Amino acid sequence: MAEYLLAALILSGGLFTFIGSLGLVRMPDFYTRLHGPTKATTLGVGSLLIASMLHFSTRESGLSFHEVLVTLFLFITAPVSAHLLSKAALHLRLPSSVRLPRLVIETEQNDGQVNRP
Amino acid sequence: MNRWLPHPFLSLLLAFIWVLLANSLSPGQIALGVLLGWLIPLFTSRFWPERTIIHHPLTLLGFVLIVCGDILIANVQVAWLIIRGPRHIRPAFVVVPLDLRSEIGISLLANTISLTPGTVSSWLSPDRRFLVVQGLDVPDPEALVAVIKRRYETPLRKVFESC
Amino acid sequence: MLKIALALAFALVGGAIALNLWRLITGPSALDRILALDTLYVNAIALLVLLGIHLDSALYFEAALLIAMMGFVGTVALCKYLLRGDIIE
Amino acid sequence: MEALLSLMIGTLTAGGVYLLLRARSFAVVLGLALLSYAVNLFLFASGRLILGAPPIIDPRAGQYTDPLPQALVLTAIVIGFAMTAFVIVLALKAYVELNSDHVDGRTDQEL
Amino acid sequence: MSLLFTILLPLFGAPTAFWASRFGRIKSAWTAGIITSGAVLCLVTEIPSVAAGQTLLWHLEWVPMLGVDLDLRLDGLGLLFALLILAIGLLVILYARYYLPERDDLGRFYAYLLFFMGAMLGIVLSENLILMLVFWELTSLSSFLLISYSYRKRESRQGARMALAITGMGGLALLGGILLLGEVAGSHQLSAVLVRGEAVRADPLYIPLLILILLGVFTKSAQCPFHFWLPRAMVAPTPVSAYLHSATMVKAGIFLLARLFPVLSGTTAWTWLVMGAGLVTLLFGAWIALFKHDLKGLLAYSTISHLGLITLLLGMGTPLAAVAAVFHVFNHATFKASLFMAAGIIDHECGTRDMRRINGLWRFMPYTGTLAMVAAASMAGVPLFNGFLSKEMFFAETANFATGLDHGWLLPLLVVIAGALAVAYSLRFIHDVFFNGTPVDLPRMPHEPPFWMKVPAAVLVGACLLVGIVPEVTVDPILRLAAGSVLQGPLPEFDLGIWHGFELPVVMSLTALLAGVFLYALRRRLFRLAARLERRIDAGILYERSLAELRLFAAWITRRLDGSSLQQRLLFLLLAALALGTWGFVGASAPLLGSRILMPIDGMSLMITAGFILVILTTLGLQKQRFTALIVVGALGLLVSLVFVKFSAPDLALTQLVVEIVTIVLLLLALYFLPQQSPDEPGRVRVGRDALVACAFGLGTGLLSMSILTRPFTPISGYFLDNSLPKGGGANVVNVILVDFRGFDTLGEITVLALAALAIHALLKGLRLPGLTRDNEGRPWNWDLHPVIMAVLSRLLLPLALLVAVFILLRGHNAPGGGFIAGLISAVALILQYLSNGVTWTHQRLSGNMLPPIGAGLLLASLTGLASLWFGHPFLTSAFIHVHWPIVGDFELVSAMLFDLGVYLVVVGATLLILIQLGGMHRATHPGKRG
Amino acid sequence: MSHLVIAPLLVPLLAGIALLLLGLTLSSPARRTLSLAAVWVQLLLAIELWHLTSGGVVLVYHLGNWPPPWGIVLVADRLTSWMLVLTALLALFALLDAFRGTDRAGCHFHPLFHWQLFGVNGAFLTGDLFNLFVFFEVLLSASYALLIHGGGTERVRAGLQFVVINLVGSTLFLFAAGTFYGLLGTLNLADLALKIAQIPADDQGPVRAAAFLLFTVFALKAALAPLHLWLPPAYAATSAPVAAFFAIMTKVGAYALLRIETLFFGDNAGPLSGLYDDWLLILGLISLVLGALGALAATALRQQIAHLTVASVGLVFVAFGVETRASIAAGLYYLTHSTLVTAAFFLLADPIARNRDSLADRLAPGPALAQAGLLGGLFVVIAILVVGLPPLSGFIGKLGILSAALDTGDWPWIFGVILFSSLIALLALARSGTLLFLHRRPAVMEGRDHPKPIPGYLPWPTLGLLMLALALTIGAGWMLDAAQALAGQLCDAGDYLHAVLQVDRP
Repeated sequence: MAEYLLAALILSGGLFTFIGSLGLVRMPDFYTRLHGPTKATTLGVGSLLIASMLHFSTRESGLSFHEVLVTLFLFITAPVSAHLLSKAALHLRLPSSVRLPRLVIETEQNDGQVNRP
Repeated sequence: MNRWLPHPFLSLLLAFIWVLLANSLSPGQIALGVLLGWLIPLFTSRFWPERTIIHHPLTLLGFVLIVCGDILIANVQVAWLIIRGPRHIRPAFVVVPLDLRSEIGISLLANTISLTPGTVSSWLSPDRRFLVVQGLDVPDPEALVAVIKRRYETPLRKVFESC
Repeated sequence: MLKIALALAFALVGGAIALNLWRLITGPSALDRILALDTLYVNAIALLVLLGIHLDSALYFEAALLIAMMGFVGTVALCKYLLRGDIIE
Repeated sequence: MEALLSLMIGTLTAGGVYLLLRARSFAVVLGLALLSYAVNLFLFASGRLILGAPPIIDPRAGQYTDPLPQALVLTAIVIGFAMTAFVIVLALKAYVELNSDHVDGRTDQEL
Repeated sequence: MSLLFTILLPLFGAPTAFWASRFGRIKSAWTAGIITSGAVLCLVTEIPSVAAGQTLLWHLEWVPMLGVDLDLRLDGLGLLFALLILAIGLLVILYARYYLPERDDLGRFYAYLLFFMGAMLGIVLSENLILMLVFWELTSLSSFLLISYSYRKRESRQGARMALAITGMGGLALLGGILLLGEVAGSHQLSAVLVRGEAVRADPLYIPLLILILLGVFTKSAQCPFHFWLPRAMVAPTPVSAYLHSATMVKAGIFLLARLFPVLSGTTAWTWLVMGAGLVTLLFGAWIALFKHDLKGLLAYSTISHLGLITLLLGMGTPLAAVAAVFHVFNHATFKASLFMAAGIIDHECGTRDMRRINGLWRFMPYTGTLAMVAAASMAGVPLFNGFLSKEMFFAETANFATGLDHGWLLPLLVVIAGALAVAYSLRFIHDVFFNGTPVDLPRMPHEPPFWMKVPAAVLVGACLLVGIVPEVTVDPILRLAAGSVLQGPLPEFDLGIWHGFELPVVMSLTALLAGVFLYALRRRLFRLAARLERRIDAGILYERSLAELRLFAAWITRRLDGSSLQQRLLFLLLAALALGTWGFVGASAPLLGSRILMPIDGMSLMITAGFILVILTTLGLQKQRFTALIVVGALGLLVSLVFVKFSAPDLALTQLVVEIVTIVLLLLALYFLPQQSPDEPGRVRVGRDALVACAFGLGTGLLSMSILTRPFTPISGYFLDNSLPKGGGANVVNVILVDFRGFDTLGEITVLALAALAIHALLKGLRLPGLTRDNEGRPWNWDLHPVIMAVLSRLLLPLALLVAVFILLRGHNAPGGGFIAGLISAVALILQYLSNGVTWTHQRLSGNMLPPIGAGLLLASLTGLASLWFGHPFLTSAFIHVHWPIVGDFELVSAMLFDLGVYLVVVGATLLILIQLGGMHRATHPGKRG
Repeated sequence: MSHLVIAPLLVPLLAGIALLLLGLTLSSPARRTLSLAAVWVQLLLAIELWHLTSGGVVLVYHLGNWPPPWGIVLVADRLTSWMLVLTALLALFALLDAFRGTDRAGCHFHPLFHWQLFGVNGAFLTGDLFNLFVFFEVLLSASYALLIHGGGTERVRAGLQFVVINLVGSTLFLFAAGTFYGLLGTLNLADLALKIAQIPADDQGPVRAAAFLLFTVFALKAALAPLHLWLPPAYAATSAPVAAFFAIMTKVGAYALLRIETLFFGDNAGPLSGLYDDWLLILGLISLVLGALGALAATALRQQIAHLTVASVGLVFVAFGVETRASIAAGLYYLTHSTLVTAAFFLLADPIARNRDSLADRLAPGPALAQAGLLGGLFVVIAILVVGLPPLSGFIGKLGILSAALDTGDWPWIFGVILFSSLIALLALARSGTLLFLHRRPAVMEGRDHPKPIPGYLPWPTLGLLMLALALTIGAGWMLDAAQALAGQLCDAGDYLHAVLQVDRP
């Protein structure tokens, strides 16, 4: 039973990881590409970590929970990089398939002076 | 609470993390964890300008669970979107007006948004009143704003700003 | 069972890495490359975890942990460079 | 597998050498970085390649990979890092002093 | 012992004379005179034993391994030369005191002169050939100083340099020759060499050593074609010329020729070389001398000619010729020194030495005129003067020598022509100067010089006369002694009488005299002819030109090799490594690959390798867009660390990962101030060439790695695996190696890190740069200095990261980790604060001075090592104990952990120092909001 | 196990640390005193070590108490102690000269200086190939910093090239070390020597390749042609005391080559014996000629000295390449001589350059020098030493090498090249000497531009070094005997192997 669960987790982890990277390649513009990796990998890596937890907890003498930490750190750091990537993209006006919000454009043009919408 | 224990919650967290790191519940490791949990905040307290107080730990726990569930669902949705290909997505930028004031609150909200399905918090206005979120597939921007405010901002305000 | 799953997962993660490298190589913008690098880091975590299970060894955990904790610093620095030029100011 | 690693080492070296021979200090620094990857891998490989046998004493483990090259590479990485840092700073200083990032301090008009 | 003093007195007296000049110029002259007299005294005490036929030897060990010892020798030849050197030296000292102008620095002059005298005495008194060479070179050097005495004149400097170059070259050749001679003869001691003449002449090395030695001799004695330095050396003050070119410097060569006469002479090679050079020089010098308008020039060329004469004599190799040579050495020294002095007086009084202007001086200075006339007559070989005697011996010997030869008449004929030329130029010296009308436009009105200025010349002229008239009484004893030691055997029968009957030599002498007068009468026509020839045959110009060519060549080759381009230097290095490595490999003709069984290739590895290579190629393709290239290189670092993971090196993987991140930050910091793009390179050929070199080099390393990996080996590392846990107290063998087995490497490594940090600190201290105000594509920078979200989360991450760092540090001994990785983690965590919160903010919370941690870390590491000395163990011996604490449980304490802590501190300190220094450079006001 | 062996490393290391930590608090005189005291201690230690080893004992120090070949060993034999004494002497005078202001021209001079000594001494003492690499890095990174100490455009430009070249050299070193380890499985020099002696024919290829990579690296450090090109600009650009101390840097390369040559490829080293000899000889001769020609072509004094350094290194290698005891002894004697004299020359070039204002050390007619007599006199003495004119040590060294070369079949070449290059060096120095001291710029002779003597300057360090050269001359017999004994120990290598591994050469 545990083995099946493990296998399923591992497989889904691998699959989500792959799909995440697939998004990186398939999506049309930078903003949409951003979604694949930052999300799919979260679950991908997450399931793999759970699998690892399960695996080592069943194998070794004691429970193994330290994989939680990887998740914890990823949850803290991954959004930061996503945010900065996105912010940089807006700053650089990378082409997007949709219109950028007026708020952003004007504020960027006015060097940080906000015009209320 | 004072000079000698600037961030009790952090200390606890660190001790807990230490035990996780060591992957062992031996008394020695716990003792070491507590020691470090006390020492490290002492050293780094200068890096924490404001003291963060968590008002409703239970709400926080609930929030974490909701987010985890959302992540799970979102991942499947996004995976499907990616597999179906770029022609079926409706990306959009959404401006979310913020009620949260504290830096930590805003940061956590932004993080949560980025972690959850198909949305990335892209941009924070200089006065920190608006958060621009980019969504991968947004049929209805208004609804997205509403969901974000209801599902994430409200609990966070409750935890960090105690209104 | 586990073996097959592992083999498949390895192939999938390997494929993911290949896709990342593709994005890294083709760009087009610098940000795309940074994104690819960032993803590469995350995929490396996946690979390490898989390897840990495969080899039944906890020795690769720290590497995964470190990537999770430090990997984004590179991305942040690179983005900051694009935003501000001077990354420490 | 050995052939693949040798291929990597060779390519890294070639890339490093090519970049070294570019006249610009930044390229030279990148070249040195590539070269140091190459030499680290080379040194590492001199202990031969074994999968899944890290040199951490474990009663269950049957064999270990050669730990000595790893220690050497570790030292080499640190030294390489220190030198990269120094050389990039020196390149920067040279750029400031000479107003050219040509490694010979020549300005573009002189080329 | 007194021999040593003879040499040392002048050598060490030189500084004294220099010092004495502080008290007035006369004092300096007196000092020099007294010192020389002292040397004379020292020598004179030894005369009786030499006169009794003894050879005095004196020995002091110096470098026995090379056969170089301080061995001195006094025999007849040495005595004759030493006496000449000292006597004429004394006279020159007296003369110079009056000759040199008031403003001149007499101290310097006398110091050089004494130094030269000492060196010259050394040559003639050396028993050890190498010691003699030592003094030989010293004469070259001191003559350089003497000739360049009036260094403000261009000719002076040039003449001195030329003399130094030519005689220096000769000296070097001589060195080679003497070494060979020593090798052949088995010793450098003259006494030993002199008796091994047979063996030396039979040795196959004889010809090379003869040539080398003769090169030395000919350059020194100004034989054709090395004669040209001598006339140019005439720019020296006349006392110098009088000394150097009569009795000393140029005679050194002759002396050596005479010295080695028993060893080297008597072969065909000797005869041809020495006689040939002598004959050519004799004729050539005499010919040129006739046409020199410069008084000293005339004397210079006549000196050359006379040196040729002596060489010719020695070249004949017959005993009697050798006697004649020695005799002529003496005679030439006396009359030439006095002639130089007379020329000096004339120059001094008239302010010029041009014979076309100096005429009819007889009226103004009859005494000087008389002296000059006597000396000149001696030079011409007029009977009753000493020159006549030796010249007649010379004629006799040439006639004798030629009798058996084919075309035997040629030699006496040429010799007589030379004699006639000598008569002609002597006549010119007298007639042109003292008679022949009136002076033309002289700078000064000439009159007789001070009395004491004439004395030296008078003494020498007196000697000429005495020897010329009563040779048996005056010169015979010393001549026999000297000739005896030249021949190293029984003396031939000879008689120094003035009149030997009306024989062939007398006929030759008379012919020469008459022809000389005739030639002089024809001089005006000959002058025109000579003027045309002169420029063509000046070897000096040839020398100057070849020297210039040599310098051009040197400059060319230096430039050619080294365009001061790093690329070129690197290319040399890489090609040298490639060529030598390949040569080494191929030279063994061993197989490329070994027999080890290899690991199978799996698909994933193949794919990653392919990706890896593509990434490298991308880096190369993108290298001009630096920022992009940097991103790609970052990915490359990650891939390398994955390789480490794959092949069981977790420690390396961790280290590589963190180092990669720090490196990216580092390069970004620097890149900000550098140009963002590389310009296009000139030349496709360059790129192609570089690519070729790169490929060759890559191929080389790849193959080398392959050839290692396919060979089995038995490393020493089994020991580490066996002893790591029981004796090193750690399960992570890599870490135990780093902090224990090879902890010394690590100590060195952190020193390197600390050094790099210090160097960067020193480099960047006080450097403030304006940054770019716009990015690569001209956009202004973003307003947001420190994005809030990043700032907050980075702060949150700091304690977590530090906790992880402590964890990694503590467990390093037993699991992957250790001080270095922990240090880098801490450093990255702290740098992240700088990145996301800014320098000002962070510096309010963290001291920016990172030197103390670096020093403390190094100190801790060294002290940990030193602690083991306390327990009587070698440096860095580790110790560990298991402590059992009540609640905590078993806890292992390893001294190596302290060492690792030291490493940690150095790494944190150094990394932060480097990054902070770089980050703090930009101090312009930032547009945008402060976070 | 005598701790004396490691003392020459600990003293500079700790002195450097102390000077770094106290650097900010101590006054400048106190720092100087501490620094000088440390060098004195090192000198005494080195002399004591020479005293201990001169009888033929080889001292071995097991670091960390691990036996060789597993642990790192320090080995002190005659050659090591000889080099240590030379280094300490040179350091002493360089440091004294630095007290004239160089040490205050930038930060961290003293720690850098001592760590450089740490690196140099370590390179001499270590008996482990990889540890040698580490010490090379220590000494190089210190030298990078010292080279640019004081700043200035030229230094930075020269520094960048120097650093990059040497980094590539270090990379090659690692390739070589990796190959050695990968084939022979050990890093200890003695152990490597044993294994090389027994190498099977099939494995000779890569080992020889590695040997030549190592040769390239050491030749680069030693500035052997055609890898000498980095030296002239680097040495010409840096400050006087640093350039003077750098005189030992090329000797580290020479030392390493000599050590490897005799230990790995010596007379009885099995199939690979004599691997380096021809190359050393040929490249030595080429360096000699190129160095001399470079000196002739030089347009500035320091450049000229740097080229002469290359020539002197070439001569040393000619001696090593002949590889007889006598030649190695003479080579070491010459090495010692040239180290001291080059240093003295660099120290002398500095006041000359400073005396000539904007002309600096360019070889062109200039103003009359203040203290022309003193400087000129020293110049002549040094020129005699450098060219190898009698009777000073340069001549004796050259003589020794020449007479040792007579034992080989190549002597005509060696004689020809050595004598020719000496002549060129003589011409070069005669030229520069005349230009610097005798040839005045006409405008200056009219007295418009009076040279100012450097206040209180007496070239004591230069004089001190020259005194050492004089001592070398007078004691040449003794020195050469010692060098001969040293060469004997080196060529045999049995003592070394036995001391380190307790085995005799098979």
